[in-house]
Amino acid sequence: MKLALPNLPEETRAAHAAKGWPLALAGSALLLVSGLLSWSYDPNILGNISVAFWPASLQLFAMILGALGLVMVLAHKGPLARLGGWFDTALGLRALGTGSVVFAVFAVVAIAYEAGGLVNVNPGGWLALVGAVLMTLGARFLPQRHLQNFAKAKASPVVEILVIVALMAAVLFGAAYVLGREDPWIFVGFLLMTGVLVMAMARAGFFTWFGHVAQRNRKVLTLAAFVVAFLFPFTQDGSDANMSIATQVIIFAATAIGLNIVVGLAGLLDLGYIAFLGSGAYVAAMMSNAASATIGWKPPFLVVMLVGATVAATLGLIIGTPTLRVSGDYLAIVTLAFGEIFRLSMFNLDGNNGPNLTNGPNGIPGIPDLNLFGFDFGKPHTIAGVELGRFSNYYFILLLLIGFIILVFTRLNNSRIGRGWVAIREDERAAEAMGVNTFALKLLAFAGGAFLAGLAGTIKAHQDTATSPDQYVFLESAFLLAAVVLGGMGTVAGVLIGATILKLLPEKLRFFSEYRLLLFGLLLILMMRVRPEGLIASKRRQLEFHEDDEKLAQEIQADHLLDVTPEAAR
Amino acid sequence: MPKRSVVSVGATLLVASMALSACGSRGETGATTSGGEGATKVAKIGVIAPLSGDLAVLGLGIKNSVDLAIKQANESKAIPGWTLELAAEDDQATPDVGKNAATKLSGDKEVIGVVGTLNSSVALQVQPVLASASIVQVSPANTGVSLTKGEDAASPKRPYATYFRTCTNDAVQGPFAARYLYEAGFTEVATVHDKKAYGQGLVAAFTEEFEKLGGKIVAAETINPDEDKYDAVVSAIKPKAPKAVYYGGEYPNAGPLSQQMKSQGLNVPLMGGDGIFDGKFIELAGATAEGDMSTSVGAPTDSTEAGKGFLEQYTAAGYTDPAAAYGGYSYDAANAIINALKVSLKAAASAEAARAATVTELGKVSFDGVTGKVAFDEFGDTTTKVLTVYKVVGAEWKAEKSDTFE
Amino acid sequence: MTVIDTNTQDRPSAGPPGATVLEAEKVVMRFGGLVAVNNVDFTVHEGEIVGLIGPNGAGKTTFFNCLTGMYKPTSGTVKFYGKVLPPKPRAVVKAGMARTFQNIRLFGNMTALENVMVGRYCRTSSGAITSVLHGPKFRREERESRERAQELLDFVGLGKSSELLARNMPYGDQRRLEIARALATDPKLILLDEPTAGMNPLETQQAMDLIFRIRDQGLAVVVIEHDMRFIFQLCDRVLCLVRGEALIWGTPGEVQSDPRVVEAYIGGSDDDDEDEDV
Amino acid sequence: MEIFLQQLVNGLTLGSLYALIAVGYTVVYGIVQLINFAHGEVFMIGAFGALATYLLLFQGQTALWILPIMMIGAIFASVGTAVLMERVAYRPLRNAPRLAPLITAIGISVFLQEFVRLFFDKIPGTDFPSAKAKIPFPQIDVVTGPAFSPIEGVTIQRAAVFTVAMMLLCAIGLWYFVNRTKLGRGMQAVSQDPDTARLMGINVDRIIVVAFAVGAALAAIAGVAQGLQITNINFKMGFIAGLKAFTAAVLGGIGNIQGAVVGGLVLGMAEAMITQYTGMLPDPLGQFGGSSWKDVWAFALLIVVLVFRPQGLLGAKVVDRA
Repeated sequence: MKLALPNLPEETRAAHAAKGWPLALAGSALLLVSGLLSWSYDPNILGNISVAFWPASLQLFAMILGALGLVMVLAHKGPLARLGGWFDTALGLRALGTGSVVFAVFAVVAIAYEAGGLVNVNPGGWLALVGAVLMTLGARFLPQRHLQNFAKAKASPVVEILVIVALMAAVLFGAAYVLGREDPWIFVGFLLMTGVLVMAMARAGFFTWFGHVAQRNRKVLTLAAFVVAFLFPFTQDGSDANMSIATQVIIFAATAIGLNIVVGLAGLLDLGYIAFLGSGAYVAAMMSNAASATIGWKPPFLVVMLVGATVAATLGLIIGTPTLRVSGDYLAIVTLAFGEIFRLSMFNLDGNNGPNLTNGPNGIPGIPDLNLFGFDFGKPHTIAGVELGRFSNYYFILLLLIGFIILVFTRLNNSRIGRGWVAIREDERAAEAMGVNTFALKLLAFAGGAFLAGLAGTIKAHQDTATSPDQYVFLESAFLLAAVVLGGMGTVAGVLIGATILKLLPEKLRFFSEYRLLLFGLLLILMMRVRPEGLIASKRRQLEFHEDDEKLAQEIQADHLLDVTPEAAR
Repeated sequence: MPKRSVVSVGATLLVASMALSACGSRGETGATTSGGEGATKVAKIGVIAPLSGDLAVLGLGIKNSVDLAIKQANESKAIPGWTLELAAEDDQATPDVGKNAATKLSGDKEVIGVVGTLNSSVALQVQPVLASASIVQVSPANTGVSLTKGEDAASPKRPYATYFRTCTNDAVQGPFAARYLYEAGFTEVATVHDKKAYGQGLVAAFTEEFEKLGGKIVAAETINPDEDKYDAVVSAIKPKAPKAVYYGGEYPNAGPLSQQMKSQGLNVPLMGGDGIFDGKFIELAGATAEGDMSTSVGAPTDSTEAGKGFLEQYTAAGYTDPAAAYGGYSYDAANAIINALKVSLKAAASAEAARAATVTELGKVSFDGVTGKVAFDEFGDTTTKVLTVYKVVGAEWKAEKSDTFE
Repeated sequence: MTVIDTNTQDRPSAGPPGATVLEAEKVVMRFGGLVAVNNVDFTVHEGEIVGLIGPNGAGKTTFFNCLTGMYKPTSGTVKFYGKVLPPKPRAVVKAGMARTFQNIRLFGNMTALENVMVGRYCRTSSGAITSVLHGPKFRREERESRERAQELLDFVGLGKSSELLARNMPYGDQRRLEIARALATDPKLILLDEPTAGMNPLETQQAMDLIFRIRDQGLAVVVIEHDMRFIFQLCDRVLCLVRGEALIWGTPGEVQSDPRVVEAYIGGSDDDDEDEDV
Repeated sequence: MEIFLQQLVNGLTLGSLYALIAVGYTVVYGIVQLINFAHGEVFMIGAFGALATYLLLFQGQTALWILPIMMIGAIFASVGTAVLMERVAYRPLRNAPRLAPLITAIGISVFLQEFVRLFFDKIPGTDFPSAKAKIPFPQIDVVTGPAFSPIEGVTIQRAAVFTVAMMLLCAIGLWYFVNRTKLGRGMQAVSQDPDTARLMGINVDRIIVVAFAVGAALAAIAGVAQGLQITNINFKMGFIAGLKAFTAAVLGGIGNIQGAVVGGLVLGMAEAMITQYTGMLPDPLGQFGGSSWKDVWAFALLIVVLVFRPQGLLGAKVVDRA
């Protein structure tokens, strides 16, 4: 994860320490100012970056980077020094500087590519590059700080809540902004900027502090996150295109969290998990009012949801029974085989081979929209002057669903059942010797995960308006597993991020859709090599994947210590 | 890690841009006209087709043909006061992706009609999205019967009033093949299909007509399209000694099936629908494909004057990809929409406002297109039912017989 | 290890032996042709500390596993309070028999407190639904588990390490944590497999005190140990196993003075370490 | 009776193919306890390697002598891929938790499929067809061509004879390699006890590479056989074939080379017979038979074996894969 530049030797740094601060200041200022200048002659590219004093897209991003740089420089020494006592501004600035150089180079390339040659880059663009380079240089000369323990940093609760709200607002605004970008260059540019910002703030220690804040204000954070998610459709200006993607992301994420119970908590690998989503969807389809629905019974949707989830959970129990005798790789293969059996059965149960339940490869099309308590999900509704289309309607119900699933996940995780799962994952025989009912717990993990996926499936069927066997192939299970692994096993936030990356990027970056799977395969291989615990790993998992990493163990221990005195820790 | 890769990608791009800059020149703009003619309003015709992946050849042919029709309409100022634009979306031949594409198009207030899709399965998901926005959809290639007649074959009911198609459907193609085979003396036939809507529907229609004529279906088998080996099916059919095999499905399976039939000693011709009418079929079936047959909708595009004229214009317009199997139908589909727009846009304030009127007008369209007469019946199906039988002769498809069905 | 001249007088005295807790009769355990445990009788009474000694490879741990349901004996019976328990570790724990392991088997990536709370698993019963709903039963059980676990950590002297990850704890603490985890199952009998292995004399002394304190809570204790001095100071009665057979079964004094014990130890000391933990 | 004989022939052919691929799973598993999920893709790349060799050197020719050269090309491609994946992806993970190599294997599998799909026609200096659709496999005199019929009602494809013959040849070769060569004995030693083997001066890393290479070579031959038999190849052909071959390896007892061969033949035979005879059962049971359900039955068999007899028919090196 570290940027590749080597650190300067201490002597060199000490010799030039005085130059560091002004250099970094100048760099940040230049970066900030560059956004106000014209970056290109061509008004038609990248959202018009040709006009001075009217920053757009990439210019705006550069200014944001510059602004953060300025704050960090001033916090290092200057009016914001009180802040600098807590955060490692030197490390942060180094990351920010290097990231900004990457960003500026990217911007220059983007302009050259779009407008046809480097000659089309105006001074503003070059200035940004110069500023970024200066900032990097300056930051390299800055001495590192001795930091205070964040555990003791008690800002006033109001400030803490304000920070949470600000961060959430930034997330909402950022999401709305980036989803509105059609131009892939701007899209990638924004992601790049976000990445640099996050990296710089992480290196400065902001997120460590924020972690403590989040711990103290968990309820506020959860509430804020849901409010942001709830407000999201209102930022879409009546357009349903992004909402369609958003609903898919949520369904995917909800299923992945269910899988996370099985894989992340209980440590059982399931390669056929998509079958549970599929069984929920098929049950809903078969009991819907679609013309080719195969079951005559048409109960209200809430009953259908329960039936679908129960069917999925039953399948989960069946798939779980071999865990009595097999585990590890063999279990993975058993689940894979179950997944294939599910798909082939859906494929075959069409009246030609076996009873007609699923309509075979054609699936069940024309599933009507949901209608709950008189609320028609197919029709647009206008709320607070904003028209919310069909997918927004589904978005809200899915939001409720994923909220429920997250609740189930976290509460189970923090109960005797969750502890039992982790114990099984750690040492199954010891867990059993301590009186943990390992088999029942493993079954519960499978059935519980399947139940949640089944719930998601019933809604998915209506949202998709059709189900067919080719939606539930092995690759989808692999994608789910990848979301869990990529984001971080055993954590909710990680899975949400993993799911978003895996579903959103291919949609937005259509130009690489051809290479989507290739990159996916590569990503899996590289992740396992470089960061097997995922982007946001639960600390526990991180340890498992780095058995020998003593330093990390110490860090985590320190985190756990909090208020424990050194004597007790020995 | 992501960062490092960005660095390396960035470096590569930098080098590439240096190379570009050598031939780049200041002020060279990649964008098209913005403003300019001033007073005209814009209406967009969308395309949803596979522009990447296995079926991209067919999809690009559709897109280019629609583009050609739009360009010609703009040149001749077919709709005074309006400029037409193309909005093409890739569906990757996948229902989910197609649905997203449709959602995107229906969110664009300037889109008034869509040509597409290629696959019936994608159409099933695209139909409801476009219908809810009253955007007219004309498919040049869907042959699934249920798209226009609903799921229940006994009492046909049109599911979406916004959906039309310029090609005939399987309910016509199957019986057409049945008559041809029966008349050619193949009175005992085995059927095989891939269980998909297209193949199953085709075989069902074929079987009904064939038995009505007095022919005998000696075996009815299915295959799994994901599989490559059909020895189980061939072993099952062979003892029944059919005189021909009728296959419902597409060429990726039909080619190997034909080859494996013959290498296992079942030396009878294989016949299929337009799904196997492709050069790739002959390539896959190998030397033993000689004598295999297929039906396809319409007369061969290069067999009529109008069709030849279209192909000439297409080539002249400089498209690098061929018009492919559905070019003519796509061109006609686009022109059908344009004809409807001539009326519906006349007094309209915006494209969005004219959407509903366009649906009504499209139902009334009638003109001579490059594939024959273009007009729609009460279900949105084309009224023209010309079909052609092709046969593999000398490793090429040769038109055998063109006829109007009923 | 061969020095067996231990003073056995100043150990805190146990009360009069109570009811029979565990009774093993003619236990035989065969693995294929190998007879690991042969015809061993064994009893433990309430409030008693019983030692199990023997040279390496004598079958001590195998016998242990027979008692705790890890293995099903080939023949013979094991009765716990007069009842034969099903050979399932879980049922054995539930009945009130808990154990530790020769090679520490903690849940390394859980905190000390969580480790002990896992021990409470079999004494709590909130299901998935109660857990999700945070029903009153769940909250009560969770609170009680937490309190009990903290109490046990205090009891074994780890009260201040409750938030440490088990894998990061010093070796001696891990041993004590394992004992706390076993105690969390509310056992009537606790079986300790080499609780002082690898400990320095001070830690060994602390472990002994801990075992006495456990006994004083009214539990019966069975200890496997190599350290003779430790065993003879600690135990009320001692069973010496050699090659799977009971060599002698009596008070520390009797065992200590038996010449065969010394001989067995000298003769068997070059065997490989027994590594058949579970 | 003819039907039975015909299915026997079909089953034997199918089984030989499975056996050839299954050896790759079993050899690698026997030595590093790794389920090389991407082995199916090695098989697929073998077929493409043979095709590429043909297209580069012999386009349009059909003489029999071309076949051995195609096979060398196939082996070259497969072994190269397998050794590369071991070196780049698996070796760094040798001491990682078990989840890591398994996920890596899925990644490799997807990557290789896509790599072939996207880039087969873009290899510089060649004029290969796009691999996005099925590609016809070259037809070679003698081994392809009209089937013959020794008994009335039973036809045997020439390519089927080739497949079975290659399987027998490979089985004998493999037996000789494992039991009579130094490398082979080294492999046996490592699979018994890697640590001791290392102490005895055996280069364990090298042995592991050899295991991957041997498995890949056999998979390559299977790839050629498959191409000749069904006359076309595609980038997806490795997934199901790999899964079936894995089933075969487990069926025979994973880690056991004879087991892989026996397991392959048993599975092939079972599939052919299930296809034929379950379809003949009276309704409603008969509905669940025939070729549509044969994969379901094969996977069900896999589960049953894994659950009730994880050591397989002939017994595996590791009995309890806990």
